[in-house]
Amino acid sequence: MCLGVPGEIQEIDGHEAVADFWGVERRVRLDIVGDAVEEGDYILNHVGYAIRKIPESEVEQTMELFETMLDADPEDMLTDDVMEELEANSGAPAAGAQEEGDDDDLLEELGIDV
Amino acid sequence: MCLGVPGEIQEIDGHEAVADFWGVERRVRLDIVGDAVEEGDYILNHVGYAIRKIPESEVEQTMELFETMLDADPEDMLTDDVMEELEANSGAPAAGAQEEGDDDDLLEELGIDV
Amino acid sequence: MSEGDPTRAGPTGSIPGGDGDDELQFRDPEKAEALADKIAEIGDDLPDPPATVMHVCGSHEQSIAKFGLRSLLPDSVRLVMGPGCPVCVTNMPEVDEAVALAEDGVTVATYGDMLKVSGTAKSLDDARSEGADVRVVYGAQDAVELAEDLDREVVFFATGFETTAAPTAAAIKADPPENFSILSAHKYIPPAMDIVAEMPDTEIDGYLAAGNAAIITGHGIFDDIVDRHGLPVVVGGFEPLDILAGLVKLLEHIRDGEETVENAYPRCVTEAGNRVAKEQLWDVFEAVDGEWRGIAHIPDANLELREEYAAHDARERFDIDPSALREASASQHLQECICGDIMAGTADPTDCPLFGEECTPAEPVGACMVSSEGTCKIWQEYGGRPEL
Amino acid sequence: MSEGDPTRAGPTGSIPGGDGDDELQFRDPEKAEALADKIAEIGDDLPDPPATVMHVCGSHEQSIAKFGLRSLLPDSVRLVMGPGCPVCVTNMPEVDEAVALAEDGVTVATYGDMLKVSGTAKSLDDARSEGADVRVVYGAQDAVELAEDLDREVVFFATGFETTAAPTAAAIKADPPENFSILSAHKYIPPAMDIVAEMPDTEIDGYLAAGNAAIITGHGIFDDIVDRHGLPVVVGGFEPLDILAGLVKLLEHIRDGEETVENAYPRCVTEAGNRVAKEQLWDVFEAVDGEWRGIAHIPDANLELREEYAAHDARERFDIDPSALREASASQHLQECICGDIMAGTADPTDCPLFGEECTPAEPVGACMVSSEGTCKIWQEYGGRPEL
Amino acid sequence: MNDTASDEEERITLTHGTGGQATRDLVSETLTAGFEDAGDALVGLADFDDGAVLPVGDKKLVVTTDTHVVQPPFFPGGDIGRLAVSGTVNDLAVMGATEVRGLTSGVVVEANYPREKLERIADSMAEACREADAPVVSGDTKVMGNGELDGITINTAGVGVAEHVTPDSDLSPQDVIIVTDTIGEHGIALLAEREGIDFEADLESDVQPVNDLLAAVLEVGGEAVTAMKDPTRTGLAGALNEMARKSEVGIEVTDERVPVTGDVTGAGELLGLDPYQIANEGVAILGVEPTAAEPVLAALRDHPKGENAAAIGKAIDDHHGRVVLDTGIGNRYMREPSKEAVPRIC
Amino acid sequence: MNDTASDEEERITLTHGTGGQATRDLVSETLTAGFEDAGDALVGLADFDDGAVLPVGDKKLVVTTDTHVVQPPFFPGGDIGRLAVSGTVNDLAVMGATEVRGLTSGVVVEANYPREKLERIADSMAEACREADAPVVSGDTKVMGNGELDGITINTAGVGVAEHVTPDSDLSPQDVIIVTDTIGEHGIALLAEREGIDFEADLESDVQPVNDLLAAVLEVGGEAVTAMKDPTRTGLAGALNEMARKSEVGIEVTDERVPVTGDVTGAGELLGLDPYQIANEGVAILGVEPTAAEPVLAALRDHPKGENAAAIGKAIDDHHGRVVLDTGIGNRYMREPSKEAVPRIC
Ligand code: SF4
Ligand code: SF4
Ligand SMILES: [Mg+2]
Ligand SMILES: [Mg+2]
Ligand SMILES: [Mg+2]
Ligand SMILES: [Mg+2]
Ligand SMILES: [Mg+2]
Ligand SMILES: [Mg+2]
Ligand SMILES: [Mg+2]
Ligand SMILES: [Mg+2]
Ligand SMILES: [Mg+2]
Ligand SMILES: [Mg+2]
Repeated sequence: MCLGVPGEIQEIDGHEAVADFWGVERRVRLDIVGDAVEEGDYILNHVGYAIRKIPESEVEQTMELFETMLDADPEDMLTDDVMEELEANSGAPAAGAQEEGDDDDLLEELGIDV
Repeated sequence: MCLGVPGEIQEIDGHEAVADFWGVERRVRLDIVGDAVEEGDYILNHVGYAIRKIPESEVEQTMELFETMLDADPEDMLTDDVMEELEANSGAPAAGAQEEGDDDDLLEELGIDV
Repeated sequence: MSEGDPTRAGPTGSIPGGDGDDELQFRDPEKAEALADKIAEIGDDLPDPPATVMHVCGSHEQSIAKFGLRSLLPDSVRLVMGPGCPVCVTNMPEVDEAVALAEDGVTVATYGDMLKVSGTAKSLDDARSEGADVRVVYGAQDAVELAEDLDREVVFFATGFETTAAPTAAAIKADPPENFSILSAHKYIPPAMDIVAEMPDTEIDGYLAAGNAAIITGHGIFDDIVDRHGLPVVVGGFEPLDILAGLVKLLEHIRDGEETVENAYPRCVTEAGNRVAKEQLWDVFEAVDGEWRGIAHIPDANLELREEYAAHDARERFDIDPSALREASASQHLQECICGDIMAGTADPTDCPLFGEECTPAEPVGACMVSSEGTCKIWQEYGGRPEL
Repeated sequence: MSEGDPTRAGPTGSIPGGDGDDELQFRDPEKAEALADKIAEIGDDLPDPPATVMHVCGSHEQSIAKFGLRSLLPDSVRLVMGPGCPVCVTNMPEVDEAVALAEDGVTVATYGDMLKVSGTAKSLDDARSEGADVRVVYGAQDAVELAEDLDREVVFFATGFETTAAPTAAAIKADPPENFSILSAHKYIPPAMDIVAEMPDTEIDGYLAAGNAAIITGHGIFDDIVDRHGLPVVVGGFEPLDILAGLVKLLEHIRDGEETVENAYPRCVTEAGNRVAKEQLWDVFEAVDGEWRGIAHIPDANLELREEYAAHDARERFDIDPSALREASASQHLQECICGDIMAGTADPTDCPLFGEECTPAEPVGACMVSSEGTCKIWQEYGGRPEL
Repeated sequence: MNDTASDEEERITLTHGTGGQATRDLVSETLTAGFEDAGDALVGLADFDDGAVLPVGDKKLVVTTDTHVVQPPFFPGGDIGRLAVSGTVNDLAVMGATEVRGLTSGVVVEANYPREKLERIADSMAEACREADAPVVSGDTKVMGNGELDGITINTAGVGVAEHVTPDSDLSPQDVIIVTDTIGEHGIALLAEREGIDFEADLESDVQPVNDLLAAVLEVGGEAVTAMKDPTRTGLAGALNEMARKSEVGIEVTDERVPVTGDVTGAGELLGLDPYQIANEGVAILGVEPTAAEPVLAALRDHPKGENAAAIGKAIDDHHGRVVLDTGIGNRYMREPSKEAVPRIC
Repeated sequence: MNDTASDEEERITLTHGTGGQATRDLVSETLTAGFEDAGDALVGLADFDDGAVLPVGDKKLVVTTDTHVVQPPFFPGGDIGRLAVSGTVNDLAVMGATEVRGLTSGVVVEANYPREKLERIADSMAEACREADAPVVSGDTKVMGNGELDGITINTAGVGVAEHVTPDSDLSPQDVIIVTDTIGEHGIALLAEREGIDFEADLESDVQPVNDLLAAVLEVGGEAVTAMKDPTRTGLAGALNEMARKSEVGIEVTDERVPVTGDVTGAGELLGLDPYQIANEGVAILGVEPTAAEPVLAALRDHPKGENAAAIGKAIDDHHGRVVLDTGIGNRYMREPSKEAVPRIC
C-alpha cells in the first residue's frame, strides 16, 4: 500500500490519465501531481494518484549520484571501464535464460558438474 | 393439498395434539375438529388441522355399506365366505413378498416360465 | 406397526395404530373387483350411455389414477374431473399479488403446489429464484409459527376450497402475531358445481361430491344442486373402495332416475357437517364473486376476509401493486392450454396438443399441470389412461 | 516492451517505455556489489559499531528483504525497520470502528492489507465472513467510484502515512457523492520518528527516511529531527541501488559525525516537496494526538478530517458504536506479540517466540504479520535473514 | 430482481438438477453436446449409466462421479460425508465394480463453516470408506466466501475394477427384477428434516455402501445378473423406467411386492408423496435371469443389508420402455417423476 | 452476524482453501485424519501429490481430482470449463500420465444461471478435451437454489495410465529444474479481472492442457525426468518448496532465469504481488537429470507450448526442504505463500 510505481503517461483526460507501468496500463489521477504533466512524461503512482512527475534530467542525476559515490573512493574496483561495460549490458537485459547454447554451457551456468 | 389423512391421537395439549399417521407422528391443531377428542380417537387431518373425528362405529358403518351394496345383488360373487376370508387376511397384510418359498414358487408367482 | 416393518400394510388403507378388528381394508383388491363387477352390471342398464360422472376433487383424481380405477370402468361410464383443483383455478392476478408482495421483501408462505403456478409474468418460484423469500409450509399453523420466529412481515398465500379455508380461519381466530397476514385465494366449490352443471357443452349425469368439503359443510348443502339441476349427488371418500362404492351408488341413481343426495362416506360426512369449522369459516370469510382461472366468473365462489379481520388481511395491510407484472403478455403456449375445458368436463388432458410435450410437470404451461391435484399433472405422473 | 516478451527486463528496475538511453538499471547486480563493497569499507571505520540504521517504510523493508540486501551488510551495520508500516500502527479501536460500521450495514471499502488486521474482537475479514459488505479497493478514487455505483453508504477506511493521506484529501476535494465518507486512520510520520529516536532502549545512529513521504512533505521537514536528536537523516528511494546508495551516504555521515539531512533520492524528492499535494493534505486534515498500536501515544501524529469536511467524515455522519466489540479481551497470544519492540527497533521478528509458529501471515497474531509492509510478514514471506 | 429483458434469457432451474428428463435434456443438449466419447469405452458418457467402463490392460475399469449438495448436510441416519462415499461406491458397484480401487474427494466449503462440523463429516466419510473397503486416494479442498456457497458440497469420483459389467441396459424379457432393500427411507428422512416437518417418528435415512452386498450377489449370480442400477434421485420409478427404456423391454411390477416400511408409506401419505418417486441411496435394483433369481434372493437375505430384499416383478416383451404397475386394484404405468419433491437430496 | 459465543467455535476461513500450509494442515488434521490409505497405492492420499498412483493389472493408473470454483468464471484467456479440464489433465500429466483415459465432470450450477453461459462453458470444456485428447466418460449435474451457490463450480476427476511415474518427491541433487513456460499469467489475469482493476493491458490467462507437451518431454527424457509438478494455487514458490521438502533436497533458483512476461511483472509491481507466488495453470515444473536437461529443453522449445521453457536452477544437497533464490543482488529464501492474493483462482 506504500508502494510507489513509476509509469509513463499515455493519455490525459482532465484530472485523469492512463499510464503505462511496464506494459500494463491503468488510470491514475493527476489531482496532486503538482507539476504540469504531458503525454510521455514519467510519474510516480501511489494508490492510483500520480504523486510526482519524474523529470528525465533527475533520473540522470541519480545515476551520477551513484557514480560520485563510487568515484569518490579511488580504491574502488569500479573503473570507467566497468561502468561502460555495465551500460552496454543494460541494452540486452536478462535474456540469458532464453539463449543457452549447448548442454555443457547450461550445466556450467548452473554450476553442475557431470 | 386437498389430502385428508386419518390418524390416531396420541397426546393432547390444549388446542394441539400429536397424532400418529401410520407410525409417523405429527402435530395437529384441534381448533375446528368440532367434537370432543381424546387420546386414542381417530381424526382426519387436513393441512395440519383435525377436521373430523372418525368414530369407530362409523368405520364399521362404511364396511356395512360396502356389504349392503354387494349383498343387494344376489348374483354377486361376494359371499359371506369371501367376506370372512378377506377379514382373516387383513391380519397379515401384504407380507407375501417376504415369504416366498422356493424358486419355482417365485417364478410361478411372477408368471415366469422356465 | 413397527417402524422397520417392511410391508405396505399401513398405507394400503387400514386405519393406523388400531388393534386388529378395526383395521379395515379400504383398498382390498377382491372387494374392489366385486364393486367393479357391480358397476359393470349397472353400466349395462344405463338409460343414456355413456353416463358422465363428474368428481370435483383432486384427491379423487389422485386415487383414481394411482390405483388405475378407470381401467375397471365399462365403456358406458365416463368419469371426469371438474374444477376440483384449487391450485388450478387460482387466478393469475391472485398469483401476481403474491409475487408482488414477495418481490417487495415480504416473506410469502404458501403450499408447495402453489410455487410453480404462473402469474401473468412469473410464478412464486421464479420470484424465489430471483432472491425473494418464499417458503413452503404444511399449513396455516406453520405459517403462523414462521411469523412468530421471524422479525418481519409474513404473508400466508392461502389457497384451497372450504376444507382448507376452515383451517385458515382457525389460524386467524387463534390470535396470530401482528406480522402475520393472509392473502386469500380461497374458493367455495358449490357455486362452481352450479356453473359447470349449466355449461352448454357439459353433459353431467351426476356428481361424485368431494368428501373433504362435505365434512365441513355437510351433505345437506347439495340438496339445492340436486333441485336446481336434476342430478344425483353422491358424497364419496378417497380410498379406492370409497370411490368405487360411491360410483355404484351414483350409477344406481342415474340408472333409476333418482334425483337425490346420498352419503357414501358416512364415517366422515354428516348432513350438517362440522358445525365448529363451518362457524369459524363463515365468521372469518365471506363469499364474493370472482374469476376462476379457465372456468368462468362465478358468483359467491371466492372467499374474502371479512372487514373485522383487516388487520390480518394482506390486501389491507399492504399496498400491493402487481401492475409491473401484468405487462408481460401470456405466452403462445398458454393460449393453447385447454385446462378450462378439462375442468368443465368437456376434454381430457390427452386432448391437449401440449400434454406431455411442451407441457410437463417440470415445465408446466397451464395450472392443471402444476399441482398434484391438477388433472393434467395426475395423468402425466400416473401415466394417464393406459391401454393395458 | 512487448507484452509477450518473456524476460524480467521491465521489472528489474528500468523506467518503462523509454528509449534505450533512459533505461536505467536501479537493480544492477554489479553496481550493487560495488556499493556493498563501499558499505563494507565504511563499516570498518565506524566510530561505535555496530551502527544502528533505522528505516521507517514498509517499501524499504520489502526491497531489502526481496533482494536479500541484509546479506550484503557487514556485521558493523545493523539495519532495522521502525514504525514504517501504517497498517501495523493502526490502533484496534480504529479497526473496531470500521467493523462496527460494516456490521451496521454500511459498505466499507479499504486497502487489501487492512482486511486481516484484528480489532479488539474481530477483523474486517471476520465481519465480511459473517456477511458484512467489505470491499478491497486500489485507492480512494476507486472507493469514490464504488459510492457512485452503489445506492447506499460507502465508507472508505483510509489508512496510510502522509503519502497516502494526500490522495485521500484529493478525493475529498474532488466533490465525491454524498454517500461517500472517510473513516480516517491516516498517520503522520515525523512525530513518530521523534518519539522513537527518544525511546530509552532505542539506539539509533541514523534514519534512512522514506522517499515516498518526503515526496509530499519535502526533505526540509527532517531538519528539525536532525537538530533535536543529533542524527543524520538520508532520504532514500526504493530500488536496491537507491537503498544501498542511501546507506553509503548515511554511514558516511555516521562515520564522520555529520548531523545533516541528505537527499539520496533526487529524482523524486525536493526540499519543499510537492506543494499541491501538501496543500490539499493540510487543507483536508489536521494533525491530532493519538495512539499508534504497539508504539506509544504520539502528539500530532494522527490525521483527522477538518470540520469543514464533516459531511464526508464517517465519524460525523454515523453514530459509530463499537462498544459491543470491545468486550472481548485480547487473546493470550496477542499479549505475547512484540510488534511494538520491533517497530521501535529494539527487537527482530525472530526474537518473537510466536514468529512463524503461532503467528503466520495466514493466521496473524500481531499487526506486523498482517500487512505486506509489516516487518514480521516481510521476514516470513522472504525467509527473513537467512544464513546463506 | 431481474428485469423483463433478462427474464427472456433461458435460465437453469432447479428442475434441471433433479436427475430426470429435464436433467438428461440439459446434459445432452448442453453439457455433452460437443464432447467426443472415449473411442474404446465399453460404457461411455452417452450411455447415461451409473458409471463408465474403460478397458485398461486386461481389466475393465469403472469410473463414476457425483457431487453431493444435500441439504441439510446432517440428517437422521447420516450426513453428506456418508452419502458422498456411499453414492460413488454404489455407482461403481451397480456397474459390477464391487471392488473399489480408489475414491477421490473434492470438498468445497463455505468460509465460516464450523470446523467441528467438517470434522464430523470427514469422520463419517472415513467410516463409510472402511465399511466399503474403499480408500480415498486423491483429494482437493476449496473454500468459497461466506454467502457464496450454502455450507458444503462434496464431489466423489471413483474407480473400480469389474469382472462382469452390469449396465442398466441389459435386461431381457423374463428377467426377474429384485430390489435389495426397502425403498424411500433416504428421501423421506431428508424431506422431513429439511422442511422442518416435525414428524415425531424415527424417519431415518438408510444411506449405506452396498458394494459388499452386491459382491455377494455377483458371487452367486455371476453372469446371470444381467443388470444393476442405483435408484437414487428419481427413485424406484425413475430407475425402472430408465432400465426399461435402455434395455428395450417393459417392466411389470406388483405393488404389494415392493418392500416399503410403514413409516415411509405413512409419511408419504401425509405429504402426498409417492414412495416410488422418492430418492434412495443404499438400495440397488437387479435384473436376474429367472433360474438365478432364487439363489440371488437367498444370498441377499443372508446378508445383513439384504434382509428385506424382494423380487418385485419381471421384464416383459411388451410395453417397451415403460413400467406397468399392478396396483392390486387396477393397472397403471409407473412414471418417472418429472420433478423432485426435494431438490437437494443427494 | 454471529454472536460472541459462536465466534469461539473454530471456523473455516478462506485461507484454508488457498492450497498452502493452512490447507495441508486442515486436510491432514481434519479431512484425512481417519482415512486409511490404499494398501497398494504407489502414491496415495498421504503423499499430497498431484494425483494418486494405483496398480491395476500390469498398469499404473493415475487418479486425481480438483474442484474449480474460480471467480469470475469467465476471464481473459479462458473460463472455468477450460480451467476444469486443463487442471485435471495437467495433474495427471505431471504424474506421468500424459495419456488421459477418462475425465469425470461434476457440474454444480445455481438456479437461474443463464443457460447460454453454461453452454459456453460446456463448449470450452469440450474444446479443451479435444486439445488434450481427453474424453469425459462420466458426468453429474446438480442445481442449487438461487443464492445457495455463487454461479457455478465444476469438479473434474481424471484417470490416466503412466509408464514412468513422476512424483513431486523424487528430485536428487544436481537435477536441473525446468519450467515449461512463462509464469504468473493465469493468476494475474484473474486478479485483474476479478478485482475490476482496469489494467488496460491484455493480461490473459494462459490456461491450457499440457499433457501433449509433457508427453514430448517424457519421450525424450524418459526415466531421466525425475519429477514433475503443477505450480497451481501457491505458484512457482509453493511448488518448488513442496518439491524440495518432499525430495529432501534444497533448490537453488536464479531470479533472472525465470521466464516472466513484462505484463506480469508490471502488474505484479503495480499491485505489490510477487509473480512467484501467483497461480498458474498450464505450466509445469520439471526435475531432470543433468545429462538430459538440454535434450528436454530442446524438445520443449520445439513444441508450441514450450517456446519459453527455461532451466531456472537446480536441486542441491544443502538447505534441505528450502528454495534459495539468487536475486542477482543478494540471496534469500523463496517462500511458499501462506495466503493467496486471490482465493478463487482455480
Ligand atoms: S397439458 Fe398443460 S397446456 Fe394442456 S391443458 Fe393441461 S395444463 Fe393446459
Ligand atoms: S511474529 Fe506475530 S506475534 Fe510476533 S511480533 Fe510479529 S506480529 Fe507480533
Ligand atoms: Mg455417479
Ligand atoms: Mg448413484
Ligand atoms: Mg487440488
Ligand atoms: Mg449398472
Ligand atoms: Mg431401505
Ligand atoms: Mg488434483
Ligand atoms: Mg493441479
Ligand atoms: Mg449423478
Ligand atoms: Mg508429479
Ligand atoms: Mg505462461
